[in-house]
Amino acid sequence: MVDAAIIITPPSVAVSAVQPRGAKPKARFSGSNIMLYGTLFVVSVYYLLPLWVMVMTSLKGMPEIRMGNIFAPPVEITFQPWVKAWSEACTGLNCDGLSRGFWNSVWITVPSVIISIIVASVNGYALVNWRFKGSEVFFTILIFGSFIPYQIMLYPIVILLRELGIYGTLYGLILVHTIFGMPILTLLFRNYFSSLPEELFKAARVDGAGFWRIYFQIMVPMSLPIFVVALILQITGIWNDFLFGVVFTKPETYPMTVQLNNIVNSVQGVKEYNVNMAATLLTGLVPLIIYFVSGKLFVRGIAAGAVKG
Amino acid sequence: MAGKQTRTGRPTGLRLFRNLNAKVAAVPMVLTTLVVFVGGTLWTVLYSFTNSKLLPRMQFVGLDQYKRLWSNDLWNAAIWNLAFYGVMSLVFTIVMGFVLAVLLDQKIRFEDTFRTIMLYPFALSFIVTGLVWQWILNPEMGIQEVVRRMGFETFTFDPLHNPSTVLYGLLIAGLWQGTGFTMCLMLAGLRGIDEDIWKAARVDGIPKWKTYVYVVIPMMRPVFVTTLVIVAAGIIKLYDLVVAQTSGGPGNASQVPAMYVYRYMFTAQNLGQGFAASTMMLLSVLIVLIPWAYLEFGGKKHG
Amino acid sequence: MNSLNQTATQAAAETTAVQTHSIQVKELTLSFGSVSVLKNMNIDVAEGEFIVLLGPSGCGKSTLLNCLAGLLDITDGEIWIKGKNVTWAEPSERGIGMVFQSYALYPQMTVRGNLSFGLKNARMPKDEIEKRIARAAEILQIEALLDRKPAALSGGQRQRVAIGRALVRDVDVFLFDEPLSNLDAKLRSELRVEIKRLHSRLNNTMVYVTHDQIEALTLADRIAVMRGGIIQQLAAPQEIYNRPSNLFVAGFIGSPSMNFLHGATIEGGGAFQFGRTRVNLAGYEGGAVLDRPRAILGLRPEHLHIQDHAEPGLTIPAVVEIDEPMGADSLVWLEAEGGLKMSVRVPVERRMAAGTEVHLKVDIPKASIFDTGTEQRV
Amino acid sequence: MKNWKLAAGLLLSVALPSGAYATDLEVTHWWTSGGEAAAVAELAKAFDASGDHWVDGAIAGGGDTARPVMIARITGGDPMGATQFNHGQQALELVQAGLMLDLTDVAVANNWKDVVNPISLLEGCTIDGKVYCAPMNIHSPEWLWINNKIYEDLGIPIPTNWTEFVASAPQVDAAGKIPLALGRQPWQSTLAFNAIAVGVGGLDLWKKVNVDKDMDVAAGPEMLKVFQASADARKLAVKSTVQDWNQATNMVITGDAAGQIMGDWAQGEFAVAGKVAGKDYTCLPGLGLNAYLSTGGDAFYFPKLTDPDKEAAQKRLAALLVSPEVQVAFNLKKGSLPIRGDIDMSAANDCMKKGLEILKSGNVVPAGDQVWSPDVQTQLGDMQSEFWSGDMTPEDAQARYVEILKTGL
Repeated sequence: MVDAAIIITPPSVAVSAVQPRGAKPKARFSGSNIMLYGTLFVVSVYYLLPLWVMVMTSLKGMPEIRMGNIFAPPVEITFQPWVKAWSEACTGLNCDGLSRGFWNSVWITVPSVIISIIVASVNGYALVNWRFKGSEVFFTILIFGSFIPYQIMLYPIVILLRELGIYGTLYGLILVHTIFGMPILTLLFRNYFSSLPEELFKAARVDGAGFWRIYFQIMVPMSLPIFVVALILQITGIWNDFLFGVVFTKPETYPMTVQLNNIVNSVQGVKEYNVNMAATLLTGLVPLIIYFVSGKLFVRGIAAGAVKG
Repeated sequence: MAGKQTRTGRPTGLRLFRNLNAKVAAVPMVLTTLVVFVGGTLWTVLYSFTNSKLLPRMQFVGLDQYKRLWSNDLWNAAIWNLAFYGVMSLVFTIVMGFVLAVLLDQKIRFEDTFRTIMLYPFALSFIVTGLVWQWILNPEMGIQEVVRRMGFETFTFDPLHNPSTVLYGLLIAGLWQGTGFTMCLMLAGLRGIDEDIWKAARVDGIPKWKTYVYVVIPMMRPVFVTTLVIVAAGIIKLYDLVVAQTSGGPGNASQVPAMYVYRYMFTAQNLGQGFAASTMMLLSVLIVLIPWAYLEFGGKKHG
Repeated sequence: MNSLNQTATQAAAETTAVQTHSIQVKELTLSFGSVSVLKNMNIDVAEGEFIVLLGPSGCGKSTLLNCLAGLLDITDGEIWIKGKNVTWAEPSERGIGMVFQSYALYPQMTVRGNLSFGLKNARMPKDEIEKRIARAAEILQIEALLDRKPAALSGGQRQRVAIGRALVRDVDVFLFDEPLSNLDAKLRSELRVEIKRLHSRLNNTMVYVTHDQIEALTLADRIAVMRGGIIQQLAAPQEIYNRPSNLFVAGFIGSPSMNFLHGATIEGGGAFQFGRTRVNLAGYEGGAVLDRPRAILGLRPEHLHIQDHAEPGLTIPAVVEIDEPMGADSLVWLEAEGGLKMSVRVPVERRMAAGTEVHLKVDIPKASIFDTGTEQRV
Repeated sequence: MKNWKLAAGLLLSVALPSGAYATDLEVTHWWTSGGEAAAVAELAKAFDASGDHWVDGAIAGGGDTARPVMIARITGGDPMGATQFNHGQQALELVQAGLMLDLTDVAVANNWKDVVNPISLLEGCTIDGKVYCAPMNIHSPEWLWINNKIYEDLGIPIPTNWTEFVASAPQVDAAGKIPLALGRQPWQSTLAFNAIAVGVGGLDLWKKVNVDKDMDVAAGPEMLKVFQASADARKLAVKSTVQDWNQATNMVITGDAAGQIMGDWAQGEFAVAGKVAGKDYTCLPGLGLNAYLSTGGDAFYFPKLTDPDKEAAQKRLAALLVSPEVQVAFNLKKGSLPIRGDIDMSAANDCMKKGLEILKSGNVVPAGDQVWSPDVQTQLGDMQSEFWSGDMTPEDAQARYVEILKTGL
């Protein structure tokens, strides 16, 4: 995952932010319009090509793959690769495909997403409205932390989890995702909360609301767009995670990405590209669906505050 | 709440307990920063001066690991590869992201559709990205073969198996995955610009492209800075994509520092060497971040 | 600086001597790191008094209000409200209500929800909440809006709800933080009157922050003029207008601002000399003028009168540049000796042609004299 | 669990706590290719049949991918029941740190000292007089695998050694086939180089460099010849772009490539594809030049667990892995050689028999894994990978080779 350090600022522009602002194009069939849509079309081909190849390949049989080209639609559609990828592909002795990994991924993703978002949003809120001595220092370190390559932290984390006695457990993995999601999400929430009018917070304090009441009754209801952005980022990020999944789980609890890697790399005889592509699509299905369904909310969430440095 | 009872006098000792809930809520963050980020980093730096092999152990060897690191061709190749990929990726991501955002900002039809098309790769992991592009760029079945079958027998397009082009092959995949997100940020930035600017430019008769170059881009400086930092941070971490697409090959032509770190820590069972390489990566992160932090937070205190 | 504060404290002590204190600020200091924002402040506010904190932006007036509300922790000093030391009390425990510039209504709650939020936090019984909301709604005439969300209200309505939120708390002290700044001119003057009416009806203590001197002059029992985290003068509006205690207050209050003539006092304080012009200071209402080599004579536009003949020692020669009719009266801009620009208020029917040479008669009893070095009124 | 009693009888020699059966043991390994998976299935079958339960923890992507995970889990305090490592230095520190189970009692009870052949394999498991691993098989990497059909189609004799193979390459190339299949992972480049070193350079050279660690010889003219031979070999493999070893093997099986330098495990792939040794393909140990093989192998290590039931099961598994039945079943499937000389391998095919013969004659040398640390191995891999994929001169390569070896002295 790319680090999605989106920096969100005032929602005041939210309403207009989804409207195009650029200069108006001229007449419908003008030269510049043809250029515009032509360019967009070519760009779209670049973006869609891999998806097309994945879907088409996953629907072909192996003989057809060897004979035909990868861009051609299947002559004879077969769902066998999907069936195999889902429930039959082998890694070592386990021949139950991705199906097991799917539920493992769900069990890992759901609590990790929820906990990491709660922790990070409370962090952001505390950083904006309840500053304490040194809070900015911690925040700065946190931001620096978001740029540290994970490999560097891997060994210390192994030691940390061992000392806590939660290595190899779901708790351990949730903790890891919470820790590594914290910098970006905290930044996200901090910037969003700081864009909310400070006077609202003051008014609530005069009204006698405390830390948690302000958080739950004032801040959270006003922060839907940023929660959506955080939710989408975390679900895709954690679902797609490979490194932590492979290091901090064991075979029974491998997430889908690890099983995908196992299936793709367990070549037995020839590489079964169709099964690999089906497995790849199956693994990417959850984040893909989320983007296709709520992509607009995501874009809106980012636009809801425009971006600042 | 901490401040329940009205206090009289100077509660110097009680100050610690004011806003207790806020402080309790910040405990996870404080622990994460201190224990994981600061502690973990210091630990890594400390052990980079040892000759730890499979397990960390305190046997200091001074700068030996660093000397070996910088005399290692693989490491030098990895640094050079990353620098090349990084510059190309930064330039292309930002230019493409901006141009696409501008295109989408022309009051076009089907904007949502185009936006979704450009953004969906961002939902896919680098592992998937690497695999599918490896497949498309595969000379026996991918683009090369398809073009050849169309009659261009000598057409050659096999970037992944040529040391001098493999980084472009990675770039094609990396840009595919990441530009959509950059486009989103840029689009948000474009739409944050006051519409009156456009009106003023039209009244003044300034051509569209000039308005973008001389007015809009300077106004979007913060967005560019943010994007730059995000992309740069991603580049330094570059790992999964390379592993999935080329495994660092052919030869060492697409090795990157993160791979070197992982390889020496675990495969070579030479933790000291891996930690030394990590420390160098960390240094490069600081080199990227400090100018940014200076730009961002330098001038405005208590603003 | 100390003398300044002393003056302020003394003035406060004089006017409030017989009344009970509602708010007392003692030696309040606030600093962020090495930057001190509020310096050694002392204010006593009487029960039922309407105090306006006035000053340019960045002077610390809103900061002071936030300290009173308990939204900022002070560095040193004490705050007492209604005879209780509330220096470290939570905002909600100080017996205050607060109205904000941006209204600060909770967007996701209805008007009713906004009004009841604080009361619910205080675990007040439901029927009591209802009663209070009904009363506040009646006073502010927002009964019809109770079930709307803030987004569906106009600016003026929002501000009423914001006031209502302070009102339902049934507290003795209201704090207003530039409550009218976001409204257009007409609404602003309407609501200004309404706040005044509210004050006379409820008769509770109000501390009101503004940078608008009209609001200050019309609303306040006393005005505290602030600059750089220091109270420059704390006194009744007329006192501030007529006898500004220093150059800053003199220049800040009044529109257009006071004319300042730079010169010297001579003859043991009997006259003021600037350039070749000499003005007798007989009748000046102030302290001992003495001989000061550098002094400033401050004259408000309405304290100068245009006449066509010179009276030595009483008039200043000047040439008319522009006249600005302003409806009720007219403002004449003139140039005096040494290129000094001066403004004079005249009846609107009196038109002055540019270039006319005139003489300005000085109303010395209304004038102010400042020492250039200390900037204090003498 | 039909074979419960039978299995129990089999394992009577191990001191067993009574009633501790049916224990789950998670076993991690990186055997995921077709032949390997079939071989693992034999192990699991035998273990399950003995009343316990084999929980398979295969990690795909080869040892370089799997080992970090295994080590992280052992050091992280969440060890598996048993794990594959190569003999030698890979697990040395884990043993020294006291994280591994001492198997000495199992070894003594089952008389491993007398049955394990060559004894160096057991020595690889022995640290300070205690046995810490159960050797599983013997691998020899110095084999050349040749597709017979290509040569039959070309009408030229099937090469009988590396020299002939190189000589025939132009004709193979002209026929549109790739002369040499080579997977592009560092360890495969190293393997090819070492095979050429043993084959072209000979036993003495190998021993002087790798066992005596004589750096003058490593930098000498004889070693340069090996590098020159490797430089010739890399030309034959230019068109081979696959990553995994078994993909390269598959090229030989399907006739896309004429030959591959790969270890004896390649045989498993030929077997899975239904190919017959001697008829469909030819195997040349020591590249057909020197009938010497360097032997390394896989072994199972057993991390220390707190549960005494699990520990007992670990010891049962260790004994089982070395038992004659399992050795036969496993190695026949995997194509590797068994670690005991006292068992009947008459079912072995042509290639395996060649290997067994060499083993019997004692023409073996220790493998790189055993004599060099993983650190050196990794550096060599990186260097060889660059050498085999680029245009580094043999002289440059040799200079760096020596430099790397020196870091391991």
